[in-house]
Amino acid sequence: MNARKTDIGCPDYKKFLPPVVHANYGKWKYHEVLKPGVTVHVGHSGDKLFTVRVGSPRLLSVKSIRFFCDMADKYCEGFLRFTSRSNIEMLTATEENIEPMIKEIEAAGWPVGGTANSISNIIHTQGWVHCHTSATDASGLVKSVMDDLYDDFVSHGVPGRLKLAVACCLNMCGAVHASDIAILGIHRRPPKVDSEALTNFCEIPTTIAACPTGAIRADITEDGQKTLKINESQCMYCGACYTACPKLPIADALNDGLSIWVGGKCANARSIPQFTKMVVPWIPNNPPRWPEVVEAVRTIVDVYKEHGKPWERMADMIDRIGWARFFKLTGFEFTKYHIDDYKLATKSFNASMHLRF
Amino acid sequence: MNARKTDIGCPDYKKFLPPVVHANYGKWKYHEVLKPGVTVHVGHSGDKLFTVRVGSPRLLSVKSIRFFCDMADKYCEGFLRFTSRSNIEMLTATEENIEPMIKEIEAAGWPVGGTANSISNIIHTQGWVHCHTSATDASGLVKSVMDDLYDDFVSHGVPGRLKLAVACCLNMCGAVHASDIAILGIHRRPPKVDSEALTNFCEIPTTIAACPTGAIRADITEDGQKTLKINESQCMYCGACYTACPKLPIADALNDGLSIWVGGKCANARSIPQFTKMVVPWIPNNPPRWPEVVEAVRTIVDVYKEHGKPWERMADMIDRIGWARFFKLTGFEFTKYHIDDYKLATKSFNASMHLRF
Amino acid sequence: MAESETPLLDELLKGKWPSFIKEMKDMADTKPMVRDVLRQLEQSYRDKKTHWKHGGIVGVKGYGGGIIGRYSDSPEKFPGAAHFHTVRVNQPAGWFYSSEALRELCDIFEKYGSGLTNMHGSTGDIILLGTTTDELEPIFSALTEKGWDLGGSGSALRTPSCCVGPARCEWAMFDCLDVCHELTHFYQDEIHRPAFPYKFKIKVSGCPNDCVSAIARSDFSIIGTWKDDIIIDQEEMRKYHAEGKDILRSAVMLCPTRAIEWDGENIEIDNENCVRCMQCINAFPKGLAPGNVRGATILLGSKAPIVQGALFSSVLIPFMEIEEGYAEIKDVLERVWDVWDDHGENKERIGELVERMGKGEFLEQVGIEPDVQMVCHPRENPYVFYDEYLEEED
Amino acid sequence: MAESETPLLDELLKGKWPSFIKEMKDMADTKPMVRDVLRQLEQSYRDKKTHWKHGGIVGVKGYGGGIIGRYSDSPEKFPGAAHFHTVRVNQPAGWFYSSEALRELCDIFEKYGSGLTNMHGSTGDIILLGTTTDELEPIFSALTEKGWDLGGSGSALRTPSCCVGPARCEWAMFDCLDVCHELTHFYQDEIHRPAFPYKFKIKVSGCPNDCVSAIARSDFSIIGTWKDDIIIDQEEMRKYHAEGKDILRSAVMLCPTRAIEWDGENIEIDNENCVRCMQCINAFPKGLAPGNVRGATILLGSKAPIVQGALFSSVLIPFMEIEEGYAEIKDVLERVWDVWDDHGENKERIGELVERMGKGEFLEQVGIEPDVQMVCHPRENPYVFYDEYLEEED
Ligand code: SRM
Ligand code: SRM
Ligand code: SRM
Ligand code: SRM
Ligand code: SF4
Ligand code: SF4
Ligand code: SF4
Ligand code: SF4
Ligand code: SF4
Ligand code: SF4
Ligand code: SF4
Ligand code: SF4
Repeated sequence: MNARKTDIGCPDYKKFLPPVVHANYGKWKYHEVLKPGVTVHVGHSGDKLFTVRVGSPRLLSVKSIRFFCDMADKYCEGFLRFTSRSNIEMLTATEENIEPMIKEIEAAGWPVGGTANSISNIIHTQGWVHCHTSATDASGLVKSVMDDLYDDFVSHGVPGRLKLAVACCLNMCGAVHASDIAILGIHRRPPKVDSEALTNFCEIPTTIAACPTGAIRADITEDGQKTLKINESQCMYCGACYTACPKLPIADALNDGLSIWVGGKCANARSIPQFTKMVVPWIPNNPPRWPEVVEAVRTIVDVYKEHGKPWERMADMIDRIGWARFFKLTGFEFTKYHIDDYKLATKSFNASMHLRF
Repeated sequence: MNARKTDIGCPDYKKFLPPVVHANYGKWKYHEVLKPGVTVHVGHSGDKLFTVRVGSPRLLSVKSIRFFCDMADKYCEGFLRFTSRSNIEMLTATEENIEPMIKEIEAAGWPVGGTANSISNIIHTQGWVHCHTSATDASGLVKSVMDDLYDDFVSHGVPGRLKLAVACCLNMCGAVHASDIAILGIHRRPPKVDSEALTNFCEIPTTIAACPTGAIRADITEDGQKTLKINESQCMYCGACYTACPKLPIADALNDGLSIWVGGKCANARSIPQFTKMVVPWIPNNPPRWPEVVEAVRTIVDVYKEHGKPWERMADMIDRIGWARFFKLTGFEFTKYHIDDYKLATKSFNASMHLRF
Repeated sequence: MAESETPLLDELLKGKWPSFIKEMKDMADTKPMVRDVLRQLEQSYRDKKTHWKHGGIVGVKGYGGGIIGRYSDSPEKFPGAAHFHTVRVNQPAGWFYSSEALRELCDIFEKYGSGLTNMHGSTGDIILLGTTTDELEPIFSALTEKGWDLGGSGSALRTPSCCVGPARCEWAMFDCLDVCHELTHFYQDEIHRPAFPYKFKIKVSGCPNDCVSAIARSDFSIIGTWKDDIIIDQEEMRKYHAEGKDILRSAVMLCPTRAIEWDGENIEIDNENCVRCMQCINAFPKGLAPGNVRGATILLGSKAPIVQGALFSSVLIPFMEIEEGYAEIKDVLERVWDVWDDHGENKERIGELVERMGKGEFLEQVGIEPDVQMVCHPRENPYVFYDEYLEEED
Repeated sequence: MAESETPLLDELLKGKWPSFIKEMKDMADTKPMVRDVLRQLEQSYRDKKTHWKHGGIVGVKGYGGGIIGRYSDSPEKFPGAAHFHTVRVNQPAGWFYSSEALRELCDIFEKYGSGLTNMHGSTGDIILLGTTTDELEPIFSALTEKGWDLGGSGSALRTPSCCVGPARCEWAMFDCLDVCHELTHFYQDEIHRPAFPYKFKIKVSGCPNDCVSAIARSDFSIIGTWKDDIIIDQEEMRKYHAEGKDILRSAVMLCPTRAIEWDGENIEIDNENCVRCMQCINAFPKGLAPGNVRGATILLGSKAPIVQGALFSSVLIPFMEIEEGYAEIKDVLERVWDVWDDHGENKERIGELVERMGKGEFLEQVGIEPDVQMVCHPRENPYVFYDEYLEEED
């Protein structure tokens, strides 16, 4: 091998820790949230680390990143970090820096918030910006929803933490399957079979095997070409066949759209982690601002604000008030599509007399 | 048709109701348990109905039944009933009759009890007394266990209701799948194939189809006869093939035995109905008195008595103290066989950080 | 019968609990068939193995069920046990009897069979434990003569059963005895002539305490509940309190949805969050009672584990008012049977069909509107099968 | 870039939340490729359809991953978007940066690509959103030059990630940054050269709050916990109480096992029943703290729903002390990989293998003793597959 470097791994995080972190590493005593977006962590030493959390669209140009580098240099001894929800965190040991820094950041159009009982940033994915299987655009949805929820990002107005996620297809790159509220792009029409030169692009047996419901079988076109046939009533639009074979396009402008989900969580606080549950099976794609989706999310947030008790996550609240009441309060319709009919469906049936009237 | 009567259905229950029941039918106000085995129901009218509950082996000779008829005639205006757990209930409106009746019944060797927080009768099945698929004897087990638990039948010494069941094979005729404590007869060796004249007794395709794990396939004997072959590693001894084909006997003295289960319930009080869970995978058959089984049940009852809180059923107690502690307290060993690997197994995995140390 | 013939079984004569061996021995003196059955049972206790064979098909004329055929695997050794068939006699609703009727039954059983019974079988029938093929028609005549009929077996409607309900319980939300009786009579043909894909059981409990385990042991479970508020008698609650009953630990803290508040003087219930579990009412029957708008929930599909795993029944109709004649129950029942007839496979219980078909689809087939109370929660996976999609021209 | 070219996208410049369109437009002036990507995106907004094609295989020499190939389906219309590959750069543990290092990254991204990023991708990588095939080798050289390397993609170990942990959190039970860093470095080959049946993710959270969603989004989840008693500072609890904090409603009543008592003066915890959920500690960080015997739980198998349904990780090792060098973690990890290698099918995640194989059997294969904490409850069905049975001669 030549001098070409490989397998060097990521840089050492220790290089990137601010001095106060170095000094108090592993020796923090407690924290307090001072106001929306601003927390202080206090070390056993008495040292304080102030964090200012800034909302981000996640898709950042180098221009914006450089802006935050400037802020870090000016107020944070040159250090900053990002959160697991793609927010930016400015870290400083100097209390006096907080207000001027916030002022400057806000003046540049960036929101400060996302801590404690606020609605933090939305975990999301590529969508039409970069992915080939997307049923919707993730970034556009996030922008539309966050514009509407902006006030809840910059204040502490929800009963507990409220975690949102968006994914643009059933692959659910991200957090959709375990979020308080999730928006999921779905296809809703079986793939079309583009028989032309299909065998050049796709392996027939692999594609057949890719379908979890066994909906695909081999076929012959009128002019004697090998092709595939999809039994449409067996298809639930997962797109697994399209991933295996590009000649089975599944995107369909009329039928692609969004589903809305609630009640997932990852934290173990109080209740164990929960999967998210489908509450609105389908809303058509309506770019650029998806008003129906924004409205549905708003409805859910409002119900949560009104009925959630302190510390309750969405799942905890619904567990207490019951799904029947949740559907009543949101006005969402309950249909046969809400009833699980996949592999573990039985476990979701109400096999009890616990009923609310 | 001739005068032969058919399809007359069961007799009218109204004929069999004591007068006080007729008078207060559907108009009871409340009840009280006066002492173990004796309850009073009070009507809105003020009328009282006293019930004396008597333990029964369920397998009753006409001689015993006639004895209870005598008692009914003497003390209960000629009426009595049986419970859903095969106990006998003597019904009287006359409070003074209670004590003499109890005295006479007890003198004849019958226990009075089984109400409220006692251990009631054990729901059970046929076993070697009458069934061809039994892996054990139900009645003998029940007798052995109830002899040991006798004091808990005639007193109110357990924290909540404690419902036991026995079944002699996986068909679970009765209540094993939803009982506080259950004893289940199991086979533990794949059926032997009795090739001789198998095709006279069994339909090969039906038998193959009967196996839920696909362990059976068609085969040919050395002398060219059609027969069946069982892939032993795929067999979990359900006996479904034996039900379809008597030439696949599954009973095996060395390997048949008992498993012990806990934590099932049907009532909706507090928690929803629960399936029973396996805690001892296998105890060999040890007739006539199955001391190891009696001991295991006793162990569980003792833990429940010591750790259960008022109203808690077994399931509720274990939910509170955790399975780890249950195994520790009982001393039962936890093995890989306790971990579900059937269709819905995933839902039984601990997918959380809720742990007790 | 000489003790020495059954030394192992004789061990089971000891101990305080009433002995089934004693019951059998009591009949053995007059019934040689019982003696042989005992000797065969002793053999089983020695061998640790049953000595009964697969049942053959036996029965009474015109009926496809009600008798379980049973034969010894060693008739040469135990000739009296060669045939030992079970006769299932349909019990009266609620298992109430007059001594007169019971005595008549005893006489019949003693005359035509072993004189041994199970009072009762797990499904609810009176069981005559043991008779021979020859005696089947005579016993059937004798039974019907006295007003008794057979219960179900095979791929038929099985004998319905119910809790004691309004006959002796303050919590019966409807007349479960009458429902049980009426369904038994209305569906005599379904009970006696197996025509279903597999067995089908009905059990009726007056309230969610479910004293006949309907939710666990019947394909079609009818269980009482109520819709309006729990009725509170504050005075009685204060009396309980004064008597030292712990309202906090027996109700407040055990309420699954924490819907109860008790301040030492008054109890308050958030009825919107009450899930009708019965706990507080069970604990304080004088102070609390189910509301006045009473009816039943219909649940579908419970069964033992063979072979896909045990199922509990799950909600099919969250609330139904129970009206005399029970037309609505019958209507639902028949619609369920129709779908089962059309789609059920051989030996597929209705709960298994719902699983295979999907509950949403099943509801559509059976003509019942989906209701969120039918599930614990909406689906957790995105795999929806839509009936149709939009096309360009739409 | 003329506004008129993207009227729909321009709608997304409005509103208070920072706009990704603004970010893109900011680069479009200097980067024609971004302009075409925007035009293509506008087209998608009009068509309600993606205009990206299946990715082809592109990469850098010697690596099997780290680059996601992406091509326009209309390169003639959007020539700048013809290639628009993603470069996944392995983030530093905990997503800490110096401004200096970030600026270096920015310079590289601007020089060799679109200048657009995701900070960060869902797996945790720094993502350079868009470059051409030609620029891949140059950008890789520039990155490694400055100390950066690529993250994972394909059937490889994916870039591990971790919560902020000991760097800024009082609840980190072990050094999750160091664990994350060490595993990343120790398994460089597994990250860069896909050799697994399918993707494999590791996430590390310092405590059960799980701020990186390890339990939901990683095949191998390492989550901190403690074994001994919760440390109580009664004085601080009384202060909270004095300040009007509701200890009853924020801890006592929310404790999942009701293990807490508070009498207005003292808090008492039944540690035997505490399930380490963190609620009480979260609510009262000054008064309550995790115990001193700290370590981690290893959980296995979470993933998104494709195609058997989503899985959470479930307990594999209930408690492990975390010792420098992390030999025990590595040992378990490698044993898991070995079993997966031997038994995993193509595109079968480890959680799916455990499901298919049975957890009991998997434990035996991987050499870990079964522990009751691995399950919510023992099996509910009687279908045990025994390894062996007794034979006459035994
Ligand atoms: C910065 C971050 C970790 C990181 O490495 O980046 C973080 C930091 C903290 N988390 Fe978190 N959590 C972070 C993502 C998460 C996630 C993952 C996610 O959001 O996708 C979870 C699990 C999500 C879930 O359950 O679905 C998470 C579940 C918690 C919880 C449990 C909440 C609950 O009640 O369910 C706590 C406890 C609490 O709220 O006091 C917590 C507490 C905290 C504390 C208070 C810990 C501490 O003492 O410093 C920090 C928050 C200050 C504040 O008020 O926001 N953190 N926290 C992440 C910030 C994301 C953001 O920008 O909003
Ligand atoms: C007689 C009987 C009904 C019948 O039609 O035969 C019956 C009668 C009563 N049951 Fe029951 N239950 C009867 C079987 C059941 C069953 C079924 C079973 O045992 O297999 C159950 C459900 C079992 C389960 O959950 O696995 C059952 C669950 C209850 C409950 C709920 C208990 C709980 O807390 O989980 C109550 C409420 C209570 O205990 O106050 C109850 C309450 C009652 C009351 C107090 C109702 C009343 O007001 O009269 C009656 C009992 C007096 C007493 O103290 O025993 N009954 N009860 C059954 C007696 C069986 C026996 O001989 O022991
Ligand atoms: C007699 C009785 C047990 C008892 O001692 O009480 C009984 C006895 C038999 N049952 Fe049962 N079952 C009896 C109640 C039950 C119950 C409980 C219930 O009805 O509440 C169940 C569980 C609930 C259910 O239906 O799932 C039950 C689930 C089974 C099964 C499993 C069915 C399933 O789908 O899981 C079988 C196997 C079969 O049908 O092939 C079965 C089969 C049998 C057979 C016919 C054996 C066979 O495979 O041919 C047994 C005949 C024994 C004999 O020689 O007398 N028996 N069987 C019960 C009927 C008495 C009566 O009519 O009152
Ligand atoms: C870039 C990223 C989304 C993002 O915007 O952040 C992403 C993007 C893709 N993911 Fe993902 N996944 C990304 C994190 C995830 C996550 C979340 C996580 O890692 O925490 C998941 C859910 C957790 C999991 O692993 O199950 C995830 C579950 C999937 C799946 C479903 C896998 C499964 O077994 O269920 C697929 C489908 C596949 O592998 O064929 C997939 C496939 C894909 C592909 C490669 C599409 C494909 O089928 O070829 C996407 C490329 C998009 C593009 O053009 O850039 N992606 N993917 C994330 C990686 C960035 C990074 O390295 O930091
Ligand atoms: S969720 Fe689907 S469409 Fe979105 S980035 Fe992931 S694979 Fe692509
Ligand atoms: S989309 Fe999914 S279900 Fe439909 S045919 Fe393709 S692989 Fe099968
Ligand atoms: S449980 Fe099995 S052995 Fe016992 S009676 Fe039922 S079918 Fe027969
Ligand atoms: S006993 Fe059950 S699992 Fe075993 S071969 Fe027979 S049918 Fe199959
Ligand atoms: S089920 Fe309800 S109504 Fe019927 S006996 Fe039991 S408690 Fe009474
Ligand atoms: S019936 Fe049950 S749920 Fe309703 S208030 Fe009483 S205890 Fe609570
Ligand atoms: S997971 Fe625990 S240790 Fe890590 S940041 Fe969150 S609260 Fe702190
Ligand atoms: S950590 Fe959770 S389980 Fe433990 S005492 Fe606190 S609230 Fe209860």
